[in-house]
Amino acid sequence: MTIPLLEVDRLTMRFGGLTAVDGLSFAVGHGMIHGLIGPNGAGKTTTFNLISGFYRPSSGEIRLRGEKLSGLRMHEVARRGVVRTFQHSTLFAELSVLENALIGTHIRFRPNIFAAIAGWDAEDRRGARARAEEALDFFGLLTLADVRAGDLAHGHQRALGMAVALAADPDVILLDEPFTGMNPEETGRMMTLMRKLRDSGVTILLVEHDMQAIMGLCDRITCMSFGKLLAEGDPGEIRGNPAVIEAYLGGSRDVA
Amino acid sequence: MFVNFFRSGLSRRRFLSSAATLSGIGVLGATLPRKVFAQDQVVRVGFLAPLTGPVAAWGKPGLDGCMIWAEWINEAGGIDIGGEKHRVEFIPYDDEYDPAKARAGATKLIREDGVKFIMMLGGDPWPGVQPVAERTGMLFSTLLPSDLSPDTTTLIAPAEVHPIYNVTGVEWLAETRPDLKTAVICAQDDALGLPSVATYLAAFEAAGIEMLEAPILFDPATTDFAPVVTRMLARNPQIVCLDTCYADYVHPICEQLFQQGYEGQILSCTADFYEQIIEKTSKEFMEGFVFQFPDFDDPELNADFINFQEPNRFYEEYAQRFPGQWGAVSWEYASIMDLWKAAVEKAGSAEPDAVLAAMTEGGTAPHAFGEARWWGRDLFGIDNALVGNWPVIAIEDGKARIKAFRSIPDWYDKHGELLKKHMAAYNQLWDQRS
Amino acid sequence: MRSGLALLAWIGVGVALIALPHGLSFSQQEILVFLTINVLLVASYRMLTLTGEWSLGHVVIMGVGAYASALYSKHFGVFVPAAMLLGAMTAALIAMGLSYPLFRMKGFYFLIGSFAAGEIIRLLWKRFREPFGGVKGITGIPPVPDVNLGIWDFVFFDPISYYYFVLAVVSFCLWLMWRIERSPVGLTFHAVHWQDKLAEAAGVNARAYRTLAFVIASGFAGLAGALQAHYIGAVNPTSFDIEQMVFVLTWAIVGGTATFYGPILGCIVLTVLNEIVLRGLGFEQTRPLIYGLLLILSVLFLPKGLESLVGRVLPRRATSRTRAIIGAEEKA
Amino acid sequence: MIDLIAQTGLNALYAAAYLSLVAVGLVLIFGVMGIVNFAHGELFMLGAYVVVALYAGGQVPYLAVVAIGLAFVGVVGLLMEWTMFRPLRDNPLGGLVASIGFLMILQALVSMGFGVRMAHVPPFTQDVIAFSDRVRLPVQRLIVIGAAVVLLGALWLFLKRTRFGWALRASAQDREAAALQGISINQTARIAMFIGAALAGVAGALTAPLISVNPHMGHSVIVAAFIVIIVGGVGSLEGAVIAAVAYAFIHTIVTTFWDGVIADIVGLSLMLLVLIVKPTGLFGTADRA
Repeated sequence: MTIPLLEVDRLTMRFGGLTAVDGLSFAVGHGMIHGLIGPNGAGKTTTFNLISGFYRPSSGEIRLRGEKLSGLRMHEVARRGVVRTFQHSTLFAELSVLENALIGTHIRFRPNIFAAIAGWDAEDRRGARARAEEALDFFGLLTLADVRAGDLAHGHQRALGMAVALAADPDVILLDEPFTGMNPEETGRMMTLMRKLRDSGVTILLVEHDMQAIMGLCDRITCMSFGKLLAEGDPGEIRGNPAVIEAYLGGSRDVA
Repeated sequence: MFVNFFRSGLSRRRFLSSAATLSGIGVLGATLPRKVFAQDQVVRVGFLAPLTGPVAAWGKPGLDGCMIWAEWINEAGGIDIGGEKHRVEFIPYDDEYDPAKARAGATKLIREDGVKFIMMLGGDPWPGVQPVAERTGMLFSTLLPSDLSPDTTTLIAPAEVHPIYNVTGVEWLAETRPDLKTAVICAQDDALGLPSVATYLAAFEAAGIEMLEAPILFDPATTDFAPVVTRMLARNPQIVCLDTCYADYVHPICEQLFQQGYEGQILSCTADFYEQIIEKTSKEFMEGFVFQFPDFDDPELNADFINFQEPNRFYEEYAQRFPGQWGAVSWEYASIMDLWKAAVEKAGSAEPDAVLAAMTEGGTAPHAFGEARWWGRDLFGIDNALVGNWPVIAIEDGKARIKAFRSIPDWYDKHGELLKKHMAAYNQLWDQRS
Repeated sequence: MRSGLALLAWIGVGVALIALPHGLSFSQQEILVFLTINVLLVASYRMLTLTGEWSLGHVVIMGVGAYASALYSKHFGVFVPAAMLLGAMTAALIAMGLSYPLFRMKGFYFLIGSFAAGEIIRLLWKRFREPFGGVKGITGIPPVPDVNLGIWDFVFFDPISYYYFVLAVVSFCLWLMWRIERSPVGLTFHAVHWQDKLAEAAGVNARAYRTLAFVIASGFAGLAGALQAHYIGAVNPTSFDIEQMVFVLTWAIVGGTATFYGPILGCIVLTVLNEIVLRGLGFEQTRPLIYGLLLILSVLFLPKGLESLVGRVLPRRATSRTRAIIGAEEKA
Repeated sequence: MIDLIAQTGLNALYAAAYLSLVAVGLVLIFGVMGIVNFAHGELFMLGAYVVVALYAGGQVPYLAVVAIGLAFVGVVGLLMEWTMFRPLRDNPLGGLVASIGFLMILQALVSMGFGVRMAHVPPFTQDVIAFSDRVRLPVQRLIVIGAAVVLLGALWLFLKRTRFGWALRASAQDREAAALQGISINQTARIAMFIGAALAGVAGALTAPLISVNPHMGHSVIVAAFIVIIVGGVGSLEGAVIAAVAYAFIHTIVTTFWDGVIADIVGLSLMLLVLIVKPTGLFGTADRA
């Protein structure tokens, strides 16, 4: 039996008296678009932050190819091939689009200060630039390379966030609510890009509370509720799962 | 021209010769028909001290005093140099108590303003000036004799030899109040506080007064002295010694001593604005307070051996122009000018080496408080401190009165080893200063 | 073509800097020496702020370099230029030690935390007369040994000679800092400043880069301290107190920190104003008043610093930094 | 020994009182406006000089002078807000530099007006409450302690019970959110600046007869105040008071039983230690930049 690419094993996170994630286990297969959904307050974002190393879990483990990932800090997680994006348009707003992407190449072309002073890193700089341009090209941003990132249109900013992640050559990209605030047209374009990304061999784990938006996108979906695993399966199974419907309807009834 | 001048390296001799060239132009101008305008001839003196910032209280009042001095001298016709009258002009430079700024200031005063003498407060800025003094041979004075060392022969401490004169107060007190046998000291942890602590320790030991505990040091930034006073009074001392605390410490410490119920003897180096302390405490509390700096309206200062010019009138004038600002530094810079003027007139020249030679001739010179001798080899490695008699002041019925003049060298001849021992313990001997 | 012009411009600047002291008065030459040293200090301060943290301990770190270099040369007889380098390294090492507690904090906490750390070092200098000399500090620090290079006899007591020495050292250091900033390392500093979480997500160890900037900046500050110590011949704790730090801070902010030259410009303009113009106009005792007023007016009316004035004159080359970082300048 | 401990306690209580007044003002200004007011020590100094100017002459009763000091320095605070801090609202470093410039101006003006040497303030009262021969509380110090309790109590009621107080606390938590709720940033900034400056001024006016008043006296209080608000946590007024009391006691005890310079080192080291263990201060919550 092959080891899944990314495994979450009995993951628990407590904040004071509150248990945000409670014994959660699931696995993400290679080359998948995997959705993590659930009603508000289900613990998705906490799980996401645990995987990316933003938080340290209270107990349980996260493994990448069988190797322990939990407990590492964010940049260490990234260096092992799991790169996250942020909600909204978190970018280096003051830097140019190309510079943003260049930061993404940090892992592969880790700068060396002595080489940088002496000028021995010309090859690395060219390599980093090639990689950054490749990532920008993938998302159709190459023509905007010199624009200040803060001046980009909203949709382009989202794409740039993903380009920065892609420039790091990740095995897994973690996307945090990528569709928030997008109109249907932008959403559609974004979905196309994600499929293209998956087809290029990158595994995607995305967190989204809007169940409908990702039904058509994900290969597999994990649904959480109150910090626990509620259901797991392909979109069809999830859509038909009574517990999932109950959780969402219950949520919406409360809201109504 | 200056490029060549520097290329060959700047030696003292070369500097002096070039300075002579420059002043030669002036001399030339003076020997031509301009002689009629002899009254317009000016001799310049540099005043290189902190005039702004936290240490300004040690510079600014001195400059004020010098301005009065210069006005009087100029009204009286100026200084006689080789038969010609010269007006005196002070050129102030604010060194902000910083060695780098002092170095630039010394350079400006010497090489651009052509001063013949520079008065400094001394302390932190001195090391920055020291190489300039060494190269140019300019005559400098300091109020802090701990700047003296054999490296600089042209630095003199002619006004006060802080803190050695503090021994006179202790000696006098021990004679007049032999019943007082125990003491405590508090001092700020800085360049004035520490040598002073060593001096008081030596003086107490010489007078057979017992120290109840090691001197209590406090940070110079302290504002609330209640804890320090509580600590001192816990030992029930007969004498509380305030060391060389500045007025900013003496006042609140006295206030606290009063409030915490102390009734014994107080001994201090200074008591600037003591009327205000009396107002904050009481006349009875301050009665018999012993310190070392007289008010210049004291009739004792009219004695023949006093060399300060018209002390009573100077005090009056100062108090009128700068009400409430009279203190130790107010007269000290001016007293140095008296000494310098006498030496210039004796030498017939204002050139630094001639003046220094005239000043030190015979190993004695007229100090403000009487004829005094050039002294200090043991402590400073060089005899460039002017030491003689120093007054002991006590407060009587709310007014400072000179009680006695005591000889510092006499005390030292008897107890010099004690002083050296305590100075060494606080790393204050000249060869210990790193 | 453009690089040829640039080369000519740089040669012009070089010649001007070499000729500069000969057009000044003696005291201005002295001020020029300290100004050049302060240019290094303020440029190193900007390097520290690249990662977004503002320190109030930088002048104390400069003092660490000064004290260390003074002690090495005076007590162990280390050759002065070598002692200066060792002093710089000592400052960098102390900074590395301090970075552990300090970089647990950010923003205002870091500002005050760095102040506290600096004050502790200063109190230690005051408290321990052996070997730091207590409140009087260390005096009699050996100067840089004189050398005769044939074309010029370097007597380092003379401000012109020392200025040339300092100019060479400071220019080299500025070039190093320029190279660092215009490299991927510098880009990473900026990234850590603007979005440290995003940078970490891209695999950047933000804390390590903050520490790196802090340590490099401290090394250069320490060197500035050593350059100053061996010229004046003395160091003492008050030379490195918060008042001096306030001056460095105001140079940087009044000059503007968005560009490499902003803080340098601020340092030069404010020093010339304070030490030459105001003194020259006879405001010996009212300088703090006027200087304070100028500080307020400059931040009110030039919120982006003096550099924004230069920015208005020179057309901005938006992509020049990127071009430098990716190594495109060789091709251009 | 009991006497010594009791007297030390009284000494510390006084130090805690004036330190809390200064620190709370500094925290309030930073919390609401996001500006590090370096000139806060000089506002303290200004309060003391109001006493020098009005009380040393002897015509105006002391408590009236203290009230004038409070109002006058409060108005100077308003002036600072209006001329410097409002235009620099989005530029905290600019605000810092402006406050440094203001500090230099205040020091220079006071030096010119009153001289560089210490100024004289006659005592308001020389009465002492003597618990024993060696345990004595001067009434002047009791007044400082009492005034601090009353003023800080009033401030606490103002913050908890009034609409302005609510607005102030909301702004200190989150300026943008407060603005969205219809709170006028200008108004809260004015109130915070007035109260903060007035507290520093009244502390200076109250302590003027007890300490030496000179143009540079602000420096020593602001260092202590910075330590206190860092230990307390910069968002927290209660934290500032608690930290002021703790710092005053530790500093006083170390000075009395050990050494004043060591007390400074201990104070600074404790502050660094707190920051290492809890980088947002003991009572701070948000990680503010």
